[in-house]
Amino acid sequence: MELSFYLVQLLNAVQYGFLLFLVASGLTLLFGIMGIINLAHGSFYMVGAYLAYWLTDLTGSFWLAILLGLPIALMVGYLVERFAISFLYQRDHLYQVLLTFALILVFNELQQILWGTDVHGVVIPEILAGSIPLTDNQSYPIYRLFISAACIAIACGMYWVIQKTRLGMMIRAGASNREMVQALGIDVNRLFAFVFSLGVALAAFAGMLAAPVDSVYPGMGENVLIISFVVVVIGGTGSIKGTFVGAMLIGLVSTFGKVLLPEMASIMVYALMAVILLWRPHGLFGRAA
Amino acid sequence: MIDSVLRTVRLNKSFGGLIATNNVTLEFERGQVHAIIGPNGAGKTTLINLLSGDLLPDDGEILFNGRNITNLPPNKISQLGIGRSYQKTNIFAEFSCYENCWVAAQSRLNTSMRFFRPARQLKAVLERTERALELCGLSSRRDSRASAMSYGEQRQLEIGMMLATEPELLLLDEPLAGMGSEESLQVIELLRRLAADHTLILIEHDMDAVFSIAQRLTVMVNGRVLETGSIERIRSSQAVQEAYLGVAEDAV
Amino acid sequence: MSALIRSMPLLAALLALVLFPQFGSEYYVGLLTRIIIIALFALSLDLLIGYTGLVSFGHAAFYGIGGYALAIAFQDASVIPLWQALPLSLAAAAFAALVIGWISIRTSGIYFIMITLAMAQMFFYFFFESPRYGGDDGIFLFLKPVLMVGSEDILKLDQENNFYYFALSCLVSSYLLLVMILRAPFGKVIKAIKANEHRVRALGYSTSGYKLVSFVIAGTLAGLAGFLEGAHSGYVNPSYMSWHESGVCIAMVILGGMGTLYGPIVGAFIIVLLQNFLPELTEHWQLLLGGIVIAVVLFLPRGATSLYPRICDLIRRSRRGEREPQETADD
Amino acid sequence: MSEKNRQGITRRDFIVQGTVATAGLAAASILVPAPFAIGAQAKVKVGILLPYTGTYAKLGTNIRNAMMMRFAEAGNMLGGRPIEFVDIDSEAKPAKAQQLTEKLIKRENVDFLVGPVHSVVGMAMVKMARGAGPITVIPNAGADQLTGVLCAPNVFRTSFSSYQMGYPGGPAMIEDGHKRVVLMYWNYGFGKQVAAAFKKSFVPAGGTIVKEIPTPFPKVDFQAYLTELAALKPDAVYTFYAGGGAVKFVKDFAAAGLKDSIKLYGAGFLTEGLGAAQGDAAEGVRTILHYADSLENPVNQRFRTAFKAATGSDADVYAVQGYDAGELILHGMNAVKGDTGARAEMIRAMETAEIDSPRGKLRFSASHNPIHDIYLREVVKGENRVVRVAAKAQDDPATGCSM
Repeated sequence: MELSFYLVQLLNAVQYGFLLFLVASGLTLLFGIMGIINLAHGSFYMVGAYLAYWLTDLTGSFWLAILLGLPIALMVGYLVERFAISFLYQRDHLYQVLLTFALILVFNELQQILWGTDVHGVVIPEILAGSIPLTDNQSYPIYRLFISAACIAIACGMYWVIQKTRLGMMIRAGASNREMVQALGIDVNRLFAFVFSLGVALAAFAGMLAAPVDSVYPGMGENVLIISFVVVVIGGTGSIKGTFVGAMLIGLVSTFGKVLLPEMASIMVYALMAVILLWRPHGLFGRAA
Repeated sequence: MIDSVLRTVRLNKSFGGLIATNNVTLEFERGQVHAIIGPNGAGKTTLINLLSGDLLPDDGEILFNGRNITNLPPNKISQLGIGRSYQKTNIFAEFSCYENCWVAAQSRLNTSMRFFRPARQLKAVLERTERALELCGLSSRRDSRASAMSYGEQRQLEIGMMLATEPELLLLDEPLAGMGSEESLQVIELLRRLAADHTLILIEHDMDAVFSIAQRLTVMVNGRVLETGSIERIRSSQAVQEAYLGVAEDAV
Repeated sequence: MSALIRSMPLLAALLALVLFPQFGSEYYVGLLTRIIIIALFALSLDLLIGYTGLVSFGHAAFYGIGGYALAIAFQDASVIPLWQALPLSLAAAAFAALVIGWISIRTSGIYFIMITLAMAQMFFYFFFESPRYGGDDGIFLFLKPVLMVGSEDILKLDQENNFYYFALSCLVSSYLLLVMILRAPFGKVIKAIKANEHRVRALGYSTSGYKLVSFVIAGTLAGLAGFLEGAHSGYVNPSYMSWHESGVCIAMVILGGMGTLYGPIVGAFIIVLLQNFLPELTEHWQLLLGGIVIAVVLFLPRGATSLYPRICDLIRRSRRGEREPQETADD
Repeated sequence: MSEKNRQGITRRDFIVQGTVATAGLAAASILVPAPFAIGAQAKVKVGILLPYTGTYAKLGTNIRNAMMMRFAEAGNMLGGRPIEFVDIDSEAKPAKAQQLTEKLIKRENVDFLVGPVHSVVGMAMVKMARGAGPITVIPNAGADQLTGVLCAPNVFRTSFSSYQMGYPGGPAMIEDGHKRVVLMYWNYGFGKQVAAAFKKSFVPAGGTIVKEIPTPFPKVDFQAYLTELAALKPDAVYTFYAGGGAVKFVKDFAAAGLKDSIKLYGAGFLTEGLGAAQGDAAEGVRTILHYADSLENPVNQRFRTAFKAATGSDADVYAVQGYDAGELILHGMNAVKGDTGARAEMIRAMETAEIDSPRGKLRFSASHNPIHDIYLREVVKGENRVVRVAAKAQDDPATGCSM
């Protein structure tokens, strides 16, 4: 294969990495910073995709669908936090695993009740519908570039919020020491409810953006769930930089794994994670607890 | 030349930008009670954590009976004969008082990977457990659940667990913290008894207690050793007077 | 004496299980056999999460390996000798647990959860994508293991009732084995590790060794369960080791009550029976199942079996018409 | 719910009817074996094991609804006896297949067993049912083994074998003028069998397989593989993908700009029932299947109208297979006038049945696999239109079947 082939594959890898980061960004907020294991993250991704499909169908505009869908996702997140997650902050991770595992079942059924079992597609909005020629017979959809751009924007935005703003400071402080923050007069309950909703909204946003390139189908969330955990763990919890690097690494390993070692492709990402955790038990950028 | 059981050489540890121990070089004499005093944040607990292996020093050396133990994990250090108690009560809350000591005593077996003999049959462990219970004065509370015991008793149990490992050197991090005067007296009495055949390194804020049992003192301030030596020497030290003791006595 | 009284419900339950095939139809004996196998699987996980404090999210790997070892070795055999097949399955599961455990116990907390998950996923995909071991089609076994004495198969596992008793005896012996282990010094140490690992290290224990041994024991018992399931259903496939399976196993342990040996067994009964009968109530039965699990997590974190002492207590109090002293020094 | 229909055969109703009976039975049969009634008026029990949750939910629903519709057309009587349904959600989970089959066979003592969609579930199911079990009709699962190694007198299939999905593709592509072809498929049992069957006809006919690219099932990120495909520059690509994966593949293929230089072919599931989700991306894609919505025969037109009226949704190949499963059972029961005891006679009637299916003429092979025409179809304006008959009366070699 010639060089251009590998360059295109590199582009694919980076693009896949961006997509992974988009999905994992909400998870890193919940899992990495708040310390909550949320197995239902994939379900929220699915909720986003279905919202995009449903609202685009209803309003006729993908952009309007995102605009309307995000508040709905925030609301879903808020309700889940208030009525379930908020009881578990002080408990062992085990209970979070189990509760969010049960949430997957609940969301899967709700999705079927609300939207049935068909496979749906969302049409790419007109202005992003074109593509750019890459090689003599392959071209690259503009919409994928748009996803990458959105992903960079979210990465920068999150980094800025967490590292530079008062809200970010409260989140980081609240995660490491609840009592302390409470003593400073911050309402931790409201803070955590807000952050959780934000995490859910990010997952849903990822689902919405992915809907036009992916298809919208029952159980779609579970395809991204485990891999986004791998991304966050490789990067090291609590580090947005780590999540970003983790996403890129997985993008590279998985893409080139498919090309160079096709029969090992699925195993490779997990092997990578095991090796990284053996080398650094808290991930690439994680700190010891 | 003193007979030192433990020696530290230029021990350094910092957390981020904060220097917790700064070039600490100390010698602890065999058979003596050596107290480390100093204001909060002076680096006393960090020093104990370094000695017990709970923390690894950035650089410097720790020698126990002439052996370099600087980078050993806590379990190895414990096995060599250094026991420690914690400032915050650190016991197995759901275990009975007896079981707490017994787990500690069992750690001295060559192997505890025994699966099929009921634990209570191991005689040596049993004896060690009893001795520890008796020493720390909790024989009568042996079947109580640890979490149901009074704070003072839990502190005693903390010491009892350490004793059950039959250490040669005891590291005690504020054994009297939070105790009533009655309980304090009991523990001081216990420490005095232990001093007969152990070396004790003790962090304590209660100056009366310190002066009543310690033979040697080290004063730490801001991670540094300000002064070290006999009680008389510390009492007469100008630097200590200024930096620490005067203030402490005013406060009492 | 009080120990005897306390174990009365257990003995009664065992008696009921022993007598069941005399009354139950073949279908229900088969169903109960499956529950017993799953209960053994959950029981093995409880050693990790309930006693050692290791939240493994990849326990299904060993369950699957136990089944696959049997299926791979004997898929074309004309006879499956139990004395070869069973040790092989156990050894395979134990070896896998040793390797996975050795890697995983260096981490802790959420990292441990995720790395065990990752390791199980590797096994899942290995079997899923390997053409040699049937891929996602899995492997069929057309024979049951036999235990020959002379020319006579003394187990006759092809009869449902016999398999039932075989599985039940495996469960009971595993249960007794764990009782013994937990009473032994080793058991005390792992319980202490769960309570406060740091303190255990300070007392001079090399805790990773204990955790590893516990991991291997749990993995081996899960392998036994996998062996039984493979032999019982005559079929193994990669979904045995999917992360769903691990998740359901955790659900059983907690639903029943972790940190007790009977809890996971009760949990297995609850989950399998719910999975079996809820679909007859409604098409959207998973909504109900999810709701039940959520309710237990929120309101009954110590599991269904934690209700029993509470109920006993209530009955006793109402009978005596007096209040019990608050502080009781039970274990 | 979308599956409401006017003849009142909603899933809810089956469930309720089924439940009253089964709940009572459950209570009684824990200790006492279920009583088995015989007589003309005793109900015929039809056990259904199909997925109603998860990825295959739509398939299961359509199969069941179409079969119910066929029974309803016959007055809900089989050989003069009323029908009782026992309907179980298979969840398409292989691990549960055996347990659920056991429930239908041993606890419910069903006379007929219909299912499943998923091949692996099918193997576990057939393994239990073959021989002494109930008469079994498979309305979808395509694994070759089901009417191959696992074939049995009491097991029938109204759908297809993987072989029939792959084999006719080879000559069809050669005839279209494509000789250098890449094979892409989901790397699991069914996908592999389809690919193998394709090769079996394509290579001897003078075609060249440039490369085989198996992709991990059920993953849907195809980008890296499409780049590889582009670099290989074949005439065409033959694929096997279904459901969400098929939608994603067709869209990604189009988005990568490959439609102009590489012709996309596949087993029928690539475009079947997915028109709305795939949109323009599917235009011009050619597939091989034993059915097409636009087939011009009166049975098909009547069937499609009736199905739409009954369920509110459009019929697809799965519905056809379910409809024919109903027809086959009806045929067998009518032949013995409802006497399920006349098993050999009923089986003989079923294996010699010639059904006027919406797909065209349908017969059965000695291994009880369908023999039917295979069509080459092309997506035109969102509809799968028949280009020509790719294989007349396509049979299956039934490898390993001895009956």
